[in-house]
Amino acid sequence: VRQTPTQHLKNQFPALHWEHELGLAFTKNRMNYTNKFLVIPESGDYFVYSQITFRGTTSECGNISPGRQQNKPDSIIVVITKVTDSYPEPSQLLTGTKSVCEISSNWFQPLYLGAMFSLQEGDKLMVNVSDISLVDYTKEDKTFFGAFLL
Amino acid sequence: VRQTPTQHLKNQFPALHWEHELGLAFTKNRMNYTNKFLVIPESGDYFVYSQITFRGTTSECGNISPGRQQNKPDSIIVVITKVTDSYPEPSQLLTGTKSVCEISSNWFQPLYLGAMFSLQEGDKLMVNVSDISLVDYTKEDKTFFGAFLL
Amino acid sequence: VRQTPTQHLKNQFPALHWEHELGLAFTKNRMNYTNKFLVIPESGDYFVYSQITFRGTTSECGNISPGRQQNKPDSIIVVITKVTDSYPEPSQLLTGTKSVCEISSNWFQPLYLGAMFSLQEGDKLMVNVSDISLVDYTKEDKTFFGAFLL
Amino acid sequence: SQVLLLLLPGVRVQGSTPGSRCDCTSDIQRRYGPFCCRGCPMGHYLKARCTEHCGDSTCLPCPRGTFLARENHYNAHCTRCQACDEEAFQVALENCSAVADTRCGCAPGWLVDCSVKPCMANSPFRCLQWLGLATTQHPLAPLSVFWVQVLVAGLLVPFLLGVTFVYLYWRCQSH
Repeated sequence: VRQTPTQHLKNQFPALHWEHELGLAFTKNRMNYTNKFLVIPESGDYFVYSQITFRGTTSECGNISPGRQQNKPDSIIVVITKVTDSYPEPSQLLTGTKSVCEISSNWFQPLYLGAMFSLQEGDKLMVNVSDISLVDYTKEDKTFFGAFLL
Repeated sequence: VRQTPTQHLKNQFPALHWEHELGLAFTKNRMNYTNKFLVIPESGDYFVYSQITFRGTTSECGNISPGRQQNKPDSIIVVITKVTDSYPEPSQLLTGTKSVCEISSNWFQPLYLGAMFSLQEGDKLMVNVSDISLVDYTKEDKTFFGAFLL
Repeated sequence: VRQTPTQHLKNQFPALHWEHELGLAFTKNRMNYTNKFLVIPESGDYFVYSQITFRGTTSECGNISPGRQQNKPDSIIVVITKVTDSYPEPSQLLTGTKSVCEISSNWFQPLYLGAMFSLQEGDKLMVNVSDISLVDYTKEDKTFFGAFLL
Repeated sequence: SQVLLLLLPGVRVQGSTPGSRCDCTSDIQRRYGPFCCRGCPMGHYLKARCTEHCGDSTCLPCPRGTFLARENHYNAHCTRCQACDEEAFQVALENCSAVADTRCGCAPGWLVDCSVKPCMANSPFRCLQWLGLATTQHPLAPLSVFWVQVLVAGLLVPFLLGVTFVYLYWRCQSH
């Protein structure tokens, strides 16, 4: 997963780049990956899934000093988004959102998403995250994205 | 997802109502939704999944005062339950259970479940949660429930 | 799930034993379970998934005393590992890893994993966890492991 | 001709109430295809449906480690027994049988400590050992242990101070 934040779509989190050929990654049966998008080769019902492992150092919220006020938490968000020719705006298919207020010196946690959708040929799927710098992209078994025709 | 708690089954958490036609929601191939239940149209192996996003304000457990005793956490629980004609009691197929002891002013987090089951025609599936008031039902991409024949 | 830790593979977490016949557990279509491994009966694309519910009493990291330093968190890790005849070392297919620094007297939480892989006949899948004593094995709907051919 | 009636293990000949009608509408029987079948007893699972009208289904005992607690059912598999959480020092107060799940609890002299608040029917729990003083009396809830400590400190410290002053005063007088 190589991240190059591109904020081209309206009020959108940055999208992730994905490795689609090396290691465990593969595309087959005309499923195509191009420039952060999985491109749906034929209309049908697909199971779409992704896991993003986030990691960070402690947040201000987790700073426990005597007489402290309760802080607002940080958050980690992953969204699987569909872009389609039939409509000018992307639509959010799946969202994982979690508050983060850790008292430890550092933290790490995954968010997993998966569900079935009716998709059209040419629809494009991407994964957006609230903060790319928090994504653990070091290993392919921790952070992944996929879809298959049912 | 519109929630109307109904506690009719023995020592059971309240079941959720679901939207099954609008937006991303759909039923097809004779899969039927009625009164909180997905009804299995034909016997076979199904992949059943659900995500519930919970959210709440801080809990007593997260209240950190000097010399405090360690508190017991609250908890969030989601259960996918099967009701069948062949047996008079529902059975729990999948359970996601997490302790909650947040020090921040508010918190939110998802619980995801998914697995394959052999189901019979007429079996009914529902989703129960420990506390409906904690369920974030505001957006369909955060809280969802589905099943498909393999 | 009956756990007997065996650390025979290089720098590997202990593998879990699974019940594969009783209750909700089953194997069919020549999918075989033997000695902690699901054995792939025919080459193809499989959806592999697992949930492990972890639980523990509070950790040193969650011990909040005035003027405390920020502690390093504990962690819970689940790995779905593939062992294949074609290569002498196991490969990690999916990893769920989360830091744990709870201030409550005890904690419990699930880690869920699921994705599609191209597997060969005879490949073997197992589930490894960072600490078997933290696994909640008491109920089959909380901790489970499965795979099916697409 | 001879009829050999073998009582096969698992095939229980169920006595039916004399004169009971077999119309497939009561809870006792269920229509399966052309026939009306009687359900399985507790502790058994449905192996095969009946092959004659108003006949008995073939029911086999639940395998060890599983159970079914209800009568007259048509379930094809038994429910797995839960295991008690040994890491939480739970013990099986009642082992699983073919007709009832394991009942987990705490051994005599151990205290059930619910792991969550609010505590619900099947909330996780741990077993805590009653310590020393509390063994025979009502277990001291964590909060009252705190107040006992305050009480002891509040009485003992002034008493010791008093003794010290008296001693010092007496020493001074005697010189």
